[in-house]
Amino acid sequence: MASVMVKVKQKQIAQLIAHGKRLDGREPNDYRPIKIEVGVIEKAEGSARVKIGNTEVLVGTKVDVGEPFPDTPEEGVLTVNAELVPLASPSFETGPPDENSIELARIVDRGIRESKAIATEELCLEPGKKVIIVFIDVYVLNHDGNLIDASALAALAAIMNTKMPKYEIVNGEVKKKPGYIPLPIRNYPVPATFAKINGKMIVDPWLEEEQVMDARLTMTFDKDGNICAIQKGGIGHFTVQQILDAAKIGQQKSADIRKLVVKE
Amino acid sequence: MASVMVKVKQKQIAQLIAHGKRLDGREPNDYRPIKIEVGVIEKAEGSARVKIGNTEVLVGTKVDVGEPFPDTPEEGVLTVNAELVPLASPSFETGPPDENSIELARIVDRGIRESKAIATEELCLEPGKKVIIVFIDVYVLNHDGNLIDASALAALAAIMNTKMPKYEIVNGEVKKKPGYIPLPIRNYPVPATFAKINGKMIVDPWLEEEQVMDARLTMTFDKDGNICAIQKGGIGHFTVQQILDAAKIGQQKSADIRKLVVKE
Amino acid sequence: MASVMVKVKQKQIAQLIAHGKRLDGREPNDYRPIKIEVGVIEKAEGSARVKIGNTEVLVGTKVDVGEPFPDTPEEGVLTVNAELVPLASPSFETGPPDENSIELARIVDRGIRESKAIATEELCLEPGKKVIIVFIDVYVLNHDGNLIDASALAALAAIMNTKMPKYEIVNGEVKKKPGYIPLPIRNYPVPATFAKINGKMIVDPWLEEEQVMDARLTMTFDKDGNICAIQKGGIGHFTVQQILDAAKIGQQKSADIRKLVVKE
Amino acid sequence: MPAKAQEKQKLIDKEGKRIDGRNPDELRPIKIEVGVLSNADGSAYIEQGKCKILAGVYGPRETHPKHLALPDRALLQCRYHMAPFSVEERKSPAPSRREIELSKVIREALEPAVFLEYYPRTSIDLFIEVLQADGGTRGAAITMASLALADAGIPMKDLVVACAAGKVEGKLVLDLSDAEDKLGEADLPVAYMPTIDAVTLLQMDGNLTLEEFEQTVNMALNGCKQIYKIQKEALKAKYVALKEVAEE
Amino acid sequence: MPAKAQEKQKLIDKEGKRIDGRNPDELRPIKIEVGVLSNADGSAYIEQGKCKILAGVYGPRETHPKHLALPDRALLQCRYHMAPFSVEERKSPAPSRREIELSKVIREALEPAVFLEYYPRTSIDLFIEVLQADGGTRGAAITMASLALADAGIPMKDLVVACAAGKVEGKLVLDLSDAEDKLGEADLPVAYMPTIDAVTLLQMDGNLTLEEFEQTVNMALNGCKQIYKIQKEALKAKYVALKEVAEE
Amino acid sequence: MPAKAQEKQKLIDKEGKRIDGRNPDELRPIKIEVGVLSNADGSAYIEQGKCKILAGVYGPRETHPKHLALPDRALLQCRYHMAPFSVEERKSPAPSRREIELSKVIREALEPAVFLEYYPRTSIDLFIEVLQADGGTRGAAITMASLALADAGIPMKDLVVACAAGKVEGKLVLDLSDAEDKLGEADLPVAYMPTIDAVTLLQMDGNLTLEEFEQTVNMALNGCKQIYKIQKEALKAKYVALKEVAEE
Repeated sequence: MASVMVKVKQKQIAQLIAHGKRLDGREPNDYRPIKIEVGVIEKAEGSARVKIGNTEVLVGTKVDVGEPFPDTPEEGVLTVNAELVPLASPSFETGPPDENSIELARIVDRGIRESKAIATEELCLEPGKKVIIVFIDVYVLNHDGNLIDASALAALAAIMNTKMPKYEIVNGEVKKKPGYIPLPIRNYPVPATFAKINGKMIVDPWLEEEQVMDARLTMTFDKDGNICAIQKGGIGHFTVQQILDAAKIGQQKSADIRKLVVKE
Repeated sequence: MASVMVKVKQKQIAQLIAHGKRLDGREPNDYRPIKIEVGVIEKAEGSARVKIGNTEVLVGTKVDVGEPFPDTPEEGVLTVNAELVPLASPSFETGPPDENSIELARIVDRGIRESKAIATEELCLEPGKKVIIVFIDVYVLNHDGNLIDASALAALAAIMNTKMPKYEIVNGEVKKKPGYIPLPIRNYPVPATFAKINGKMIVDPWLEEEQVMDARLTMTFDKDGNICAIQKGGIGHFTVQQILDAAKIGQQKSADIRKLVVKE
Repeated sequence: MASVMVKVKQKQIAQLIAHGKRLDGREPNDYRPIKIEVGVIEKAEGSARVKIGNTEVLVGTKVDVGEPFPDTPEEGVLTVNAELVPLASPSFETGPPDENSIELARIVDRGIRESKAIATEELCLEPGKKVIIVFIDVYVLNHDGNLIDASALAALAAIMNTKMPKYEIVNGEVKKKPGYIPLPIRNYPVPATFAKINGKMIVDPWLEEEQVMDARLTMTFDKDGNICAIQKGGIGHFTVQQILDAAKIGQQKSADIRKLVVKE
Repeated sequence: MPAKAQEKQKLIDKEGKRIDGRNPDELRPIKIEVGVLSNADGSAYIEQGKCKILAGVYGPRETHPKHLALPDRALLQCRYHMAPFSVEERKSPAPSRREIELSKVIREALEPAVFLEYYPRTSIDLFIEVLQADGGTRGAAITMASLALADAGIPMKDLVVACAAGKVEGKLVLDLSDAEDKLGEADLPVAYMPTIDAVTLLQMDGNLTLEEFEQTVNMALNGCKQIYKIQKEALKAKYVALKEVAEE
Repeated sequence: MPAKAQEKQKLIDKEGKRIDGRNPDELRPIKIEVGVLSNADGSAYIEQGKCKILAGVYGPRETHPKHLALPDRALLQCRYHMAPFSVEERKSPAPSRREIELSKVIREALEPAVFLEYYPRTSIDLFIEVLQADGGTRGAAITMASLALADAGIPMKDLVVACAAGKVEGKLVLDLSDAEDKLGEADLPVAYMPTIDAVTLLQMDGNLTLEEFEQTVNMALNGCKQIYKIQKEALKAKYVALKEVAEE
Repeated sequence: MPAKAQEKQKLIDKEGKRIDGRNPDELRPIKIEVGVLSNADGSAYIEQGKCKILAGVYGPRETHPKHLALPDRALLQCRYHMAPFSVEERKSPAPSRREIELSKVIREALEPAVFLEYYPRTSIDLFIEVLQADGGTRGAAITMASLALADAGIPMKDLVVACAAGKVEGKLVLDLSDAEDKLGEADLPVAYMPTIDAVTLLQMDGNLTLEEFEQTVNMALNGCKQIYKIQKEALKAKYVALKEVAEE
């Protein structure tokens, strides 16, 4: 019975979208309400909780000192990890990260890395030996669709909220000096995610829409409106025109959302 | 059929205990015979085999040099690991440690650590850099109930039996000097474990009793009769009075058993 | 139906072998055609692809610098790993190495190690601290029987093909100098593998023969015709005489095959 | 920080006040919310001192994997898990031995309260996420988790409430903070069902005489009774809110 | 190598030629073979620049483990895996996060082409082994994997072909090599079914204006169309060879 | 210890005696007990030199997981495992590659002896625990494990007995100790069923001419025959003891 009701609802969602309407009353290019709180975890160096509708993501950052990668000896290290914790959805399971959480982490990582949001070259303490490592942990608390945008937004807000200790090298050993400084932030990447349902494109799909979508497209834009990362997902396809149209709409959406985080 | 016989036996155990009797003829506060042998594994730095009735546990210790924990830079490291090897019981499986072996290891660890049985501050070779690590490996060879007491007793006997190399630091490198010295032992923690069956408390449950018990309570006492660690287990509960009574009985039992290990 | 046909074929193989014949027309002591190509992976320090009939194995080597084992502080490190990648056979699965791939890697390792094929004492850069590590990765691409001989032969060809950087120690740090030198190769171990089917011994079993064999025997011979490693496999047994006979035949087969790799 | 430096810090001042200003028998501020997640069948959130913990309950639902299903009652599963950013040094997301032990003792603290026999062959899955850790996470987790179970409509004999007491610089104190737990002489967490005098969790680390032990247990039970009131209010608040929504 | 030293290396010379001598819109040499493994139901091998990649397909076959089987269509499984010796620094055989992500996006690039509904409850298992890595492995892998699927007799709407374009030293270029990928400003791989105008994979790393983005997508699609011809020839070659064998 | 220092140590003295005083063809002292564990269906314990090894057998019992069950015979499973404290440097409890290989070859050494076809669909599980390792653990393990199988009442064609021989400082010797195994020139373990002339395990590390090989195999077989007597006595002792208990 449940499954019949689900199918009826799914058909309804698809039919509405064919007419440019959505089950929750939104227009195709409308986001759900977005709420951002920062500094919610005092023990983290930075943190932010983002809600997009009922989707809720908490991001915490930790700062530590470690070794650089051999091919970038003068740059700090950025590590993004995502956990789809099982209280967030009946479909999430315990265990090591699956392909969905790994893909989510890598999309968030790519937006920050490719836009050069964190000036990693300022996080070197001793070239080839000691650099600052920034851990960005994405914790999904409630899954109601569009985890990518919520996670990337929370990650951006969390790194902007991050304060790191002042370090110095004394006789080859790393010491903390008194006081904290903000992470050096140079760019503000914000993604916009589209779903294709019944041949039409909508932004910010919620869970019920994700369950009927053919394919998903996330484009991340930097503060100048340039594209810095893209990820297509899902088992359907897009036409070339749909992609080019999405880029234009995404650029605008991303600019609107960026204003919620970056106050001028 | 087997299962019916099991149920009959379980009922019998529970009924006897209601009358202050036990299937194997013991009084509620009697332990099974305890047998302790030390030095049974020559390649280990220390070892002991303990039998409580048919329950048999072998503990071996190894001593090595490594790094201290960052928050205790001037103390040696104590590591307790327990393996419920599958020859010991049809219910034990191969694979990484499960919650039962982890709990067992942590109870043994807690007794030794909280009573300060090993003077870890004497195991520092170079503050923050090199300390002595003591590995205590609990190997359960036959499971006939009350693994906690058998394991903790074997661990105590094994650390008392442990001889460690003499180390010195020469030009920043650790060298072994000739000869061995005993581990610095300062206390002698001994647990007493209770089972609650049919509303009554008994000590040292054997396997058949564990299979019908509601809950388990382990109290570890140090050489002065003070409590240094407690662990409740099982899906039942205790009344407050049962706990306070158990503490008094446990203190006495623990003192009696300690005499088997600590000869004065 | 398939299973019935398989059984008919298996019976046929066994009956033919009882009469000294094989389903593919070979004599009991004939190998299938062997084809060896080296240098097939430019990014590897050495590589070789070996085909024995339809069995195909690719071996690549990588050279790196690391720490020696504590008990051989003046010797380089040799590491052999084998992957039965799932495109090679419907019976291979993804996941960590199973007992078959571990056994395969250890047989290949043993032949190279026990014959002292690589002069590991020439791979020491700084005793106890820095030595050269040689990784030999066996990649099985198509499984049509006798993986051991194909893998060991490919490994031998690959180490003979390996060029390693020239290293030097400057102020305690390892530096690469310009140019490459060959790995120091001192011996040429080549195995010969037998299968026992229906009481008879054959060499180089192909897949259909492996599926009916009782037991497997691999003997590895060095360049002087001495035995340097043996491994019996399978759930059957050999008589003592079968083993002694196999040693004589294996010595000859191994010498013949060695000529395909070691050109004089 | 080396042990020596730490010893200089006084945890209890001359007036008997603790470093956070509390009296020895005073709880940390507690804030509980019930029904905070939209997907879980039941959920709750607690802040106790700096502890911030969230729990979600799914079930009774089909047991997965099936062979774990019990013929005569529901399977209660519990995962206690800490966010990587919840502690000073980043914690690896893989479950630590401590988390595995706590998952077990928390499950065993809650199991005596739940009428599992009502739902044979099903599974009730409790997920506890520590977003920020402080002293007493296991107690706060139990207090809050029993509300999440209630919020999921799981019938229970009583709410389970938990609280620790312990010894710090020779004084018995209630509801230890992180510093008191680490530097103090004993920490004794208790979980309790007040209406049926049932202790469902009891652990201890440290050193107590038999007499001190009895006093500490009683102090912890007093803490439990205070928190029990807060628990009930939080549950009531949720249903009052629901009622208001329904009547609007 | 530190970033500064790298910047000195010019990737595009004054005549607009790339370091390997190619023009901006020129593909690397491509060699494809179909049906190269005797055990797999379908297989293919590609060399594109220094990329050397092999794929095998098993299926449709029984799904293992069974509970993964889908009632209405085949389960397409894909593992993208790199040999330890395929890259400069030896890669551990355990799957990396990158390999797990690529397995997913490659599967999602191929899935739109396959008539999975023809084989309910079965599994089609695609194993991609990168024997040597260079820029553009995911594209080469998709191009070749769709041939391995065809070789296994799996019915498809169209072959899927893939190619990347990107930006290097301010110039848009086709089919990036390793150095161009690492040191360039953008890399944009596209997978495409030419006969039905379907983009089935789209990713990007780097920085492009909206205008550049459109040009880069079109350049990549042009690359796809060229490779599509090579794909079809490789498939034809296999079946001509088979026919010759049959007629001998 | 560096190789050079080791070479100075003479393993065989002028009189042809080995470092532990044995003659070249002399076994280490062997002590075997059968039926030492109360839970296992069969068990045995061996001390051979410094080797101390314990085995337990469970079965024939239900196969777990079920899909491993074989329709026409029992599944023989074997785990060879070393205690962390059994060797000089503490061994991690996780199974090493060596332990996985030995589990396989030991199983294949015992399997030819067991009438597995009597117990289709069941599992016979053999657990070998090395409490202290010395040279020749695999041989001692097989010798003792076949007694544990017999103690469990599993019907067998013959007991399997195992022993190694090898070459040390140019001399052929029987039953190598740890030092002889590590510093010698060859180690050749053999497992054997004497009454049916069946070699069920054969491995070798080192360097032997064909002539030496034949001599070493024969020396190992002689060792096997001696140990076979000890095996039978140990089995008899168990049943005499049982008989005495029964008659008391």
